[in-house]
Amino acid sequence: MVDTGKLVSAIAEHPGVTISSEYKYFCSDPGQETVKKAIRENNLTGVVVAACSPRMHEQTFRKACAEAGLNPYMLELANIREQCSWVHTDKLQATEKAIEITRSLVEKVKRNNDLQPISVPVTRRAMVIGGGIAGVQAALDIASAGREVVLIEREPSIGGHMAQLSETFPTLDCSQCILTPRMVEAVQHPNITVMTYTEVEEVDGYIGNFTVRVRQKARYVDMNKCTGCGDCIQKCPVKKIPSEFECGLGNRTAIYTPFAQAVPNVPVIDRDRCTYFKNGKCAICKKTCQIDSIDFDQQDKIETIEVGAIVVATGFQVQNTALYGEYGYGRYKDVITGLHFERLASASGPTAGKILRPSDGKAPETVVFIQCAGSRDAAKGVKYCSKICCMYTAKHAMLYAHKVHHGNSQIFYMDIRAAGKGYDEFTRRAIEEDHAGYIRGRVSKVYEENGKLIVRGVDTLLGRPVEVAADMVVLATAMVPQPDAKEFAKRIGIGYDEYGFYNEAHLKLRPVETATAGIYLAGACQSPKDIPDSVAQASATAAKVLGLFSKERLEREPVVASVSDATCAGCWGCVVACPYNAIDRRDITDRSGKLIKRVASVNPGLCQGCGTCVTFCRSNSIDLAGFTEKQIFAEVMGL
Amino acid sequence: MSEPFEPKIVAFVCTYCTYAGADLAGTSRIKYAPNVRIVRLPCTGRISPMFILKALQKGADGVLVSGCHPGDCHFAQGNYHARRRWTVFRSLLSFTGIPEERIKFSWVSAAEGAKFAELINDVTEQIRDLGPFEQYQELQKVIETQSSY
Amino acid sequence: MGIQEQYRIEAAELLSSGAVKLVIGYGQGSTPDRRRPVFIRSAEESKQLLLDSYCVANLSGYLVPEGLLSDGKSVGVFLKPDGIRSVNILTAEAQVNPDQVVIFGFDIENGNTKPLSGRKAIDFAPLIESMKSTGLSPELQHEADRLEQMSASERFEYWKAQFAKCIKCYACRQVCPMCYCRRCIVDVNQPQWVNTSSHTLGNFEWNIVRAFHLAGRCVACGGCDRACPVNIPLRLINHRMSKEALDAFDHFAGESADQKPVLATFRQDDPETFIL
Amino acid sequence: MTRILLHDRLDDCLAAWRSSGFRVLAPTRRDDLTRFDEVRSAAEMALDIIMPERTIKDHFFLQTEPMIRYRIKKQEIDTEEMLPPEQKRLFFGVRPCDASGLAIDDQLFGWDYKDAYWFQRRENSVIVTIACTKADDFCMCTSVQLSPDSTKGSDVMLHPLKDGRGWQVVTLTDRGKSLVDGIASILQEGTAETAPTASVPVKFDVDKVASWLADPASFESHLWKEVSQRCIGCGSCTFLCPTCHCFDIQDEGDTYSGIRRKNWDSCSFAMFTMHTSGHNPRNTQSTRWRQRIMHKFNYYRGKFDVNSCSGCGRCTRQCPVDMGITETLQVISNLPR
Repeated sequence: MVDTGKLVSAIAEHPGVTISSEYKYFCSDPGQETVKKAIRENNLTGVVVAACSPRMHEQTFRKACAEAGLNPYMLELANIREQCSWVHTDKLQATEKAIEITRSLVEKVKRNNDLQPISVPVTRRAMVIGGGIAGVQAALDIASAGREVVLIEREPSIGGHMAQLSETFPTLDCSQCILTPRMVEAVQHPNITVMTYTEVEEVDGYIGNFTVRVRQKARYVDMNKCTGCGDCIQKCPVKKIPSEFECGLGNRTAIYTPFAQAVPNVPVIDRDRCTYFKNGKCAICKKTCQIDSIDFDQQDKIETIEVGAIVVATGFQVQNTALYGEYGYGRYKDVITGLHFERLASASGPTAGKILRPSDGKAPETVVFIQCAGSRDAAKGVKYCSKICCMYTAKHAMLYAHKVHHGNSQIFYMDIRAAGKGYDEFTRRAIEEDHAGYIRGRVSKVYEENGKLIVRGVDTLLGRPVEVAADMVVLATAMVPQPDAKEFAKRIGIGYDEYGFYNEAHLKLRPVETATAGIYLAGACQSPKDIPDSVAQASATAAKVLGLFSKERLEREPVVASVSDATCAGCWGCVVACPYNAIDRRDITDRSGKLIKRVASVNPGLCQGCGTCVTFCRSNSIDLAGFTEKQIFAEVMGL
Repeated sequence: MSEPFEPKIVAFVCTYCTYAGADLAGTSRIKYAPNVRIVRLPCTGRISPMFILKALQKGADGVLVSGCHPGDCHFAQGNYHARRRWTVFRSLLSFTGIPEERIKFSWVSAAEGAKFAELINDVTEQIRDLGPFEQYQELQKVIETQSSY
Repeated sequence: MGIQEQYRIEAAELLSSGAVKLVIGYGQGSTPDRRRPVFIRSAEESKQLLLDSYCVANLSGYLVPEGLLSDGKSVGVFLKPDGIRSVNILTAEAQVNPDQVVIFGFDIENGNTKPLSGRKAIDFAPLIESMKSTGLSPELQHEADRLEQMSASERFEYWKAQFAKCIKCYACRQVCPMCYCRRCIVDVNQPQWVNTSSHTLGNFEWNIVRAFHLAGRCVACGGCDRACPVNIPLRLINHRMSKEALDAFDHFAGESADQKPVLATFRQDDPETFIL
Repeated sequence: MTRILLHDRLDDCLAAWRSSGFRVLAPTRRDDLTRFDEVRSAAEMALDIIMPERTIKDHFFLQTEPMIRYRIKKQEIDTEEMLPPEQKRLFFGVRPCDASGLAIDDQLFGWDYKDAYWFQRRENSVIVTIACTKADDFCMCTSVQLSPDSTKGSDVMLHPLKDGRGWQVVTLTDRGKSLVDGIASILQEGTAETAPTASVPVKFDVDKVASWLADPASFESHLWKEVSQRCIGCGSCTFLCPTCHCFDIQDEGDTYSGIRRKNWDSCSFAMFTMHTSGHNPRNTQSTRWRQRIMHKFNYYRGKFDVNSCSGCGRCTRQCPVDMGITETLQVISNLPR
């Protein structure tokens, strides 16, 4: 549809054009040779190939330019095929359009600059933040491929939520049985440094070159000496502290390990509860310890660690059930959350795996499970589905049936979402083999009457109200971000959604990367996930990290922004606008070190080249290589 | 008989979505009006209001700005920033009498080749109906006169 | 004691104690009803300070020149609520350190001046919050409504006539506290985005760019409008931009010192009524 | 015996002048601005104002003047010179200060070469001035050795009559004489008492100012900083000045063609003296203000023996921060000897 002869002669007449010629397939080897020859023979300073889309052959011709000694970025492609000859029917108009497009790109290419790929060194050591199953998996995968990993966990032990679980769906294998070997493997791995009871304070730098400041909180127990004998824990006189790990269903001492299989198996002293720290007396633990590993003078330790990549695997928390006044949580001891139920069902739990009521220690005859307690409820601030509750509620009903044989379980649900390998079969089993009663509908109220918990709801399938007199009510509470998720995201420089779940760079195509190059996501910090999903994502993340670590230097397209120091007004609008936190403030000082001004400064390691900052800048002090203001102006003026 | 008016339209598009959508229209051989000239940018976030003004100065009868759908930006946020700027800039142009109908904004994804073709046809027809943007082009002519105001 | 006398005394005290190095206020102008900016550096000079209903200029722009605040010393400044909002924006945009700005707040109501209590911009937060709903003066509102009701082509002719008058003296820019850029986009010549010639086309471009750069930042002090030697009703355009920022993004310029720039932020659910 | 033009015959004059090929411009109030613009009837004129906000300089030294049209070809550039149209113009109701401004700028534009744009327009224009009977606080013609009825730069001077019926007509140049002769039948012969001219107090001693400025020590005086403290660096004083004449040359166009233009520029702008290197010899507003005063009352005077100021007072009248030349010159004038 394009009269190429006419195009060639029109372009030949364009100001500044040295040679204008035609070839059937420029992208073929002989075609590329023609381009290279033209560059060499005419000492060309720019090339416009009027052919197909740059999305197709930009790299081909850039390579050809480079081989002919021309900077590869001195090339533009005029798209006269996909966007012209293939889509128009009038030859005259199509030709005119082709001429205009080509001219305008000749004007652009005249203003192109020699660009060099950006190359940054890569510190081939990763930091994994969060020692739950996702963090442990990512750390093991990276370490097993031969790279160093620093695994940071803020609790005294790694393990995360998975360590609290009884059995796992859909196989009903014991959670700790499959988790603890991995925890041990991590702590013993020669390439992994596990730092527990440690928090990340600050992240500086950019992909390949992060500096992370961490605070290792004082444990008051010498990690190097302690053998984990547990004598101190036995002797500690402060025994009635509700255990966090047991969700308050059991107690712990002031010097404690969160759970028996803790890794590392070194206790910490709860400074706020310890009698010695309160009044300087007691110190029984110190006296008990035969190897003198108790050190009351220990201080927090600040360390800075250089890493090239960061995996964020900070997990989730269970929604604050106080939001559910109508279900009586907090008022009735026997209204508990799913996580409580896990502890009751766990062989290592406070009841040694027996399902007993917290109020009187009796086995409940009837248990009501309420699904979507919080999830899919905009009024409670959680519009999303927590994804795991349908499955674990079915599991709970099964475990209950297995442990209390005559027990009756009733499950209020909105939908049963059991998509996953073996998941639907699992819920069917709960119904068909373990006789879980599923009632489709919401519960409006739970109240106590004659020693029973009356669960009043509605069965929407039958269209009638239902009342169940239960001995125990289990709420499948929503999975929500960690309480400090947003604050933490700001500290390390990644984005988060309205809830506080961390944003991936692209929901579909870059699901494990964040918008900040070099920081990756694994597990439920990104969105509610079950164990298989968390582990899969952790391994995917490890693959990304290992990809980054495959070379000593990272090379990137030089399409990045830069700031004109002389004209920058220092309003920091660009800093706010940048989706990648790639813009920093930089001091300009005179020879004596006196501050002259502060200007914005783009970190080419972080900049992804979107150009949002350029458009924001009122004084026109930022520009984007490859799409500079001059180039685009010329392109428009050349149309 | 006079020639039918062929509007001149300049489009500023992002390379990841709309430009790719236009390529898809091409590879699918969907035919559309030849009146639009595309300027390719990395992201809608890079599209400055100045571009629109310069296109008008160059004699465009209409301008089209297009990028990825909200949530689909390759650069995560560029189109959200762009949308705010467009909202403000569009109302500014409208207030100064530059008709809203001449400055079009759209979301076209890399998969929407057909939408792209349809969009170009619709925009071309709408601008054709509006006729040449003589009011603005007149300003360009006045530049050349030597008389004082 | 009137507010003028009260502020003279306070200015003198702050200057003699060294709490501020300078007080920027209003003094007698070249005719009885003119007030001009004055720069008071000693207690004795504070007698020159006047405060009455002629004191309408927004003096916050004088805080910005390079070097004024770089010694860390404080400066006193007479400000109406619009000026206090400017200080908030200048703070948000890192152009001033609010700790160095001591505010002599006042407002004019029915031709009378009244003091506003507070010293730092943050003290006036409730007042500024309450201004969010205040609009244009009746006359300007009438003119704005008239313009909105015009057809696009009538509006174009209106602004063409107005912009044709523009001589590109940049008084609008220079008087504006928000126009602190060391180099304005109109002075960028590689490339020349805005035609510097003051023909109507170049004037259109300049005035559009100016208004765009003030979107969500203009505090409606009216300085540009008063400064314009050829009487272009710039306030109308600025107001249109402010209205857009408020209606579409709930952004009231200068509401607080930690406000983010309206065009550097977004919400995923920002309104979009016009995108095809 | 003198000749008198009655107000109610002004329309007849206009018709006569227009039919003899003149484009007649007079003070108007249009689009909320007073300025010289083409008029077709006396009713369109705003003759009751002290002076229009804008000067007649605008019509001789255009705020943006096309000079050359160029077309860029493959190898060469075609150019075509653009000159003002040959159009006879009559400016009616000019104030003596504005007319004087033209005469002052004639010196500059005719100095080392004749500026074609200026002089072609000057030669095609007749200036009919009306002596001032009112002045405001900003008028200062008498301070710069001019007066409310100075004839400098005018071709015809009209003195308002005391009874307010019209003007006494005085021709000053051949051009003015031929203009008046063309409307002889419309004029009355007779005598009538003219209204007293406005009283404009002398505000400073311009000779004293000039000698202070000429003293090299004054260049570094602390005074400059003090008087310019509130200057915001806009160009309104220069652009409203009947004598300011600085310009910039700009090429404007697209890839293929464009126009080289002469645009007003202002010594108040920070960009005015900005070097490509980024260095700016006048990098503060006080140095720019000093330049403006020095230029008008020292350099220009030294070169052409006339102040580059005709005392219209617009620089102060329209200054956004109530500054202006008058105040600075008063400060200088009041310095102890």
